[in-house]
Amino acid sequence: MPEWRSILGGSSRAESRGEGRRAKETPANDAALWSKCPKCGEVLYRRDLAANLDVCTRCGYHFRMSAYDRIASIADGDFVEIGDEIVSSDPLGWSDKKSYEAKLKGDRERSGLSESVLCGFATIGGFPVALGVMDFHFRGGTMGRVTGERITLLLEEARRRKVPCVIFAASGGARMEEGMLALMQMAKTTAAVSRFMEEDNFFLVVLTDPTTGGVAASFAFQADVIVAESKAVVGFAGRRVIEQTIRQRLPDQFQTAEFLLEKGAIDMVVDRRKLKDTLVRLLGYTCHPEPT
Amino acid sequence: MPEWRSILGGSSRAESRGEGRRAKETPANDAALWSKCPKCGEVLYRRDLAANLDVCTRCGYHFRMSAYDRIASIADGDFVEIGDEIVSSDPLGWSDKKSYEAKLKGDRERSGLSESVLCGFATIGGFPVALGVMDFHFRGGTMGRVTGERITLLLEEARRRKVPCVIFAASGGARMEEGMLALMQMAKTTAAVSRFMEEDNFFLVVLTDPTTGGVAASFAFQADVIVAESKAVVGFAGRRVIEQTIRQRLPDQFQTAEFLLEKGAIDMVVDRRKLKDTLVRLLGYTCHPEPT
Amino acid sequence: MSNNIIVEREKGLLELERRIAELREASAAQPLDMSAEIAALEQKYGEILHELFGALSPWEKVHMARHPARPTSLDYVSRFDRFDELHGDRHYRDDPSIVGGFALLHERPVMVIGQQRGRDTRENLRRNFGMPAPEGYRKTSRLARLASHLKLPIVTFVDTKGADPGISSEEHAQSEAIATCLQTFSTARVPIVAAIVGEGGSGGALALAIADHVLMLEHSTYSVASPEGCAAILWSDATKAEEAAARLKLTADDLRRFGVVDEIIAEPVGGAHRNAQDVVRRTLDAVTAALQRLSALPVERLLEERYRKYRRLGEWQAEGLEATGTGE
Amino acid sequence: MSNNIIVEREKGLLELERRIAELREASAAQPLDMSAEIAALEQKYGEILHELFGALSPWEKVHMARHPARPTSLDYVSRFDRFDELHGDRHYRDDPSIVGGFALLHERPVMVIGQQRGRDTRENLRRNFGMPAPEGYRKTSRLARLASHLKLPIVTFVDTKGADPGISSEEHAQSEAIATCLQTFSTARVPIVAAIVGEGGSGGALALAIADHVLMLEHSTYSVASPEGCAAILWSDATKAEEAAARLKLTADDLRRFGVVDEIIAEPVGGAHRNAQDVVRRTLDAVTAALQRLSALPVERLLEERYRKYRRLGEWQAEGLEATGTGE
Ligand SMILES: [Zn+2]
Ligand SMILES: [Zn+2]
Repeated sequence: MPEWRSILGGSSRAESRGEGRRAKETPANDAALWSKCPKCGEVLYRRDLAANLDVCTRCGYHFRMSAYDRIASIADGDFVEIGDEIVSSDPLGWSDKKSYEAKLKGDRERSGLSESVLCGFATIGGFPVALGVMDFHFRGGTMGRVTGERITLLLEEARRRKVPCVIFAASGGARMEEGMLALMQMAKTTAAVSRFMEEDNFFLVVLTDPTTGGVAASFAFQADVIVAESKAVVGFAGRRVIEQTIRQRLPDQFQTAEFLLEKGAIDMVVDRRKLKDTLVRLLGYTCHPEPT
Repeated sequence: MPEWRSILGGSSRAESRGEGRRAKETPANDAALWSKCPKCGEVLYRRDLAANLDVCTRCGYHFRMSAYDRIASIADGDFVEIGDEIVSSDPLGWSDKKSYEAKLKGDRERSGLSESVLCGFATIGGFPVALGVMDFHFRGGTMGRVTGERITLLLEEARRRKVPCVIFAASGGARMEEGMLALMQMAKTTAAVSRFMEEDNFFLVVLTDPTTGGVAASFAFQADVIVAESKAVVGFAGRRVIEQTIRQRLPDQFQTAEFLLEKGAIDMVVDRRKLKDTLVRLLGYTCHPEPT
Repeated sequence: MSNNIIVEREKGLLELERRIAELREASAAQPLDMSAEIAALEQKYGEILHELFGALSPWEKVHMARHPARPTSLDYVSRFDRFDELHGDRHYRDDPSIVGGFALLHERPVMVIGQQRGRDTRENLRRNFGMPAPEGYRKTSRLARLASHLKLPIVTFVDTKGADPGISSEEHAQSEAIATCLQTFSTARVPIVAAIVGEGGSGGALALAIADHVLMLEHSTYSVASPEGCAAILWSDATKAEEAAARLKLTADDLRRFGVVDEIIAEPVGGAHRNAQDVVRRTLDAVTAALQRLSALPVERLLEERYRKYRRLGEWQAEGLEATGTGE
Repeated sequence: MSNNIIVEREKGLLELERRIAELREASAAQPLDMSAEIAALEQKYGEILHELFGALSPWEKVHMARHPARPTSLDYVSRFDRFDELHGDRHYRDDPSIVGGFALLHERPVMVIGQQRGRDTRENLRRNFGMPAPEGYRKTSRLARLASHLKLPIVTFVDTKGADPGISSEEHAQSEAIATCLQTFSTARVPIVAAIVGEGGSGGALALAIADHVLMLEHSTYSVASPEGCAAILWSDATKAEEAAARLKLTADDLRRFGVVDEIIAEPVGGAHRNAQDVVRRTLDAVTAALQRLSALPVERLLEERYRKYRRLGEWQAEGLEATGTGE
């Protein structure tokens, strides 16, 4: 039986887990108060950026968001985490063992996360949901054993409770250092999704930048409805791999959310600032009471 | 309750229904003993042609086959027809009423058929099957009310008996003179196929020249396995319609069985002379007893 | 000159409409009472309208169904309480000639799917004149399956000349795409209501029209082939389209009689576009009434009745030559 | 020069093989008894073979798995009692890098599906080096669904570097195609046996490898990424592929220990291609033995065990940091 633990107290954006959670955007020096937009070059005051959901106030560029900030921006209030007692070790004994464990340790400290996904229960616009959020700042959002195990637990528990499941994907694919046990998480999460969906439950996935490889090709593309954040890169093969294969440069638009929409692969592209509203609307269709 | 009636006696190619059944290939003058191959120009002695299953002995061109000859070439022996008591009239009162009823009458006389499909039960290589055979010589194989009704009856009865269903399609589409009642046969046959397949029954379709329009776009393309005869033209829109739309000539290969195989639309292309063997093999996979 | 005989006929009314509008404006701007003149003109206008459009022949209805101002699927969908469009077939392309998504209709969550033509050339090119490619039919099947999975009733709007007859549509197995639609709608475990709001062209229309309750607008048409196509096929003469239109029995009345259509939505004299808001409102009311009734049925009964409904069409009694399923 | 280190190493043996063959020929042609010389040479040959191939490192196994003469999927399928190939995804294309169809294996009707590379450049181009496009994975899903519908057990042969990484594969939603395979195999209501016979490259291999029983040839490999890809990703240095191969735990023994693979098929010294017929025979015997066992299970139990099997991989006990699912 999983043990429940609330990680977020109030209904405002949680600040309880320390600076670590804004990992990649925060330079080593905590005093840095400014971020530069990689798209338009605008220098943004970090508090303004955070207030704007990590979207450039000038050009709309979507910075990669931490799992904690994501939950704060989407959930109504409390988020009750499950599976947080499950943490990674080094199953393969990745030769020079220190390096992988050291990387895990470093990412844990920098991100405030124990793994690349945070799973739990919350409400969104009043609708109770199972909510999983991946974070690219932890090992590039790669799916290791713990990632797969947590997502599977989430789906199993959502099935038991008969609530919709919403997962935010962000992933570089399967995690190399856990070898085939990482790849097998594709099988495991897919099987869990299949069981969840067999009973007419609603599965909604939000693809965020980037979602590729083993995560894209397993539970993410099984969803009933697939939403992608503006300009998010989504694909199976990495851009570099494709360019090496075809020996030419790919257009910038290739593998963006907008490209996928045109190719029929996803249901909609949404600006992060409208994302919560969109999710509430979508959830409303299946949670709506019969008209009287 | 349908009434059973055997139309074919022995195990040889039935000759019982008179000359009519070789309709189109037979010129008005019954004495004509020769047919000219439209592909290679070879003049063929009709008895040789019949012995070769209406395939040109020189170039392999597949002549359009009558339903009776088809059944004789595929079924082991007896064919017990169902639905033959159901015959067409003129449901729309097709204005100048005579013309449609006269056409039906003419086709009945020429082909020996009462409608564009012949349905019944037989064995193929010892496997009991429901067998439907369309005939292009009757109103261009168009699907009218009776066609749809007979196919539906066949599928319902096959479902009751738990035997595979094999249908030979040959059709110019829905029959104009029966208007929307003809189009509705797409809905009706599709619903019957869906019910038949929901119970894990095997549905096999052989596409013969030509299979287009409402027949292609309903029960034919719902089959578990789709076999096409060599060079058969298969498609939704007619070639002329497409050429008028795009204002250019289409390549000869377009919409042939071989083209569809490459495009992934069908399972296999088979020469008529190997068709019975192929069907027996295919039926064997689902009718085979468990090894002991 | 328009190819549409209804549009042509409307041109005569434009002058009258302009004059009524001018009089109204003048009447509002000055103290003079011109209500009598206005009323007279309006009566005359009404009389002409009735004369021109009071009783439409099948061929005139074909043109009415194709009228460029006739409300399209999105005109109906935009009057739902809410609509969230979903895109794509998940394989190759999002086909803009099919629009679909979650919607709320009179507070009821539904899946809505419609064929969408354009109002102008640019939009028509984008929407392929409302003729879906296989990708559009596969989007349709996907959304219908999703609706069945999530227990949302399905509402469709039918308005197409037919399925796209292009090369790539054949290459992408248009037949299979339509057959899969028919199969999906036959087996979807939720109530389905279809509304034929414009042209219902052949198998490409039927792909969205297998339903527990089929509504049809008074001047819409629904036929086995376009009159032009029918005339070309039967008589190798497309100019006989008017004759074909009469013979094909493609009007709402005919189809109600045959049992193909369950309910007819009346249109104002002159066609739905003359009071689109009212037509759309009454159509949506009828959809909701049907959904209300259908939602009360246990799903197995719903499926059984749907099967029987189509099973009956064209059914024959063994002893006679008369059809049993042709309306009544 | 071949890129394959096993092929390179075999070149030294060719001279010896030629001499033995010559001696045999000579011995047969003349009365002279040369059996002693032949035996001596054969013993020497055996010793060299053992020396060269007796104990293969992971990196050597990577090359063995890629050996051009290694039996491919069709080499196995051709030893079934019967095979009738089925083609196409029903939507866009028949992808020749996937072969599949009905088959009889020891009198048992099954659906067989395999990844197929070519033996020469021409066939490799046609088969896209055994790297399936979305159309190939959709053909796979279709055939697996068909098998489930017709109650035929599924047998797969896995042999791919990975899914095709081209532009059109991305345009045609490769992710969705693979995810659908995984879902289809997870839920297919018939026994599934997968055999990793060559290279098992990443998600593109897994798409055909979710099974109730997974066989793996002794010198096949099966990994989360190719060693070259892994080295490039982790160390931006593809030349460290040999090191990556060692770390990835991609050998049959490793994977048996982790519970990813259920049974290992031994290969002759020097690799499966040195006695292909025997390897194929033993593999098919093992497939049949597994099917015999699995066919006896009620379908609900089969599905439950399949779920638990993958559920266990990477499962953790709440109290400790040790995995419970790494083997037995
Ligand atoms: Zn910016
Ligand atoms: Zn010839």
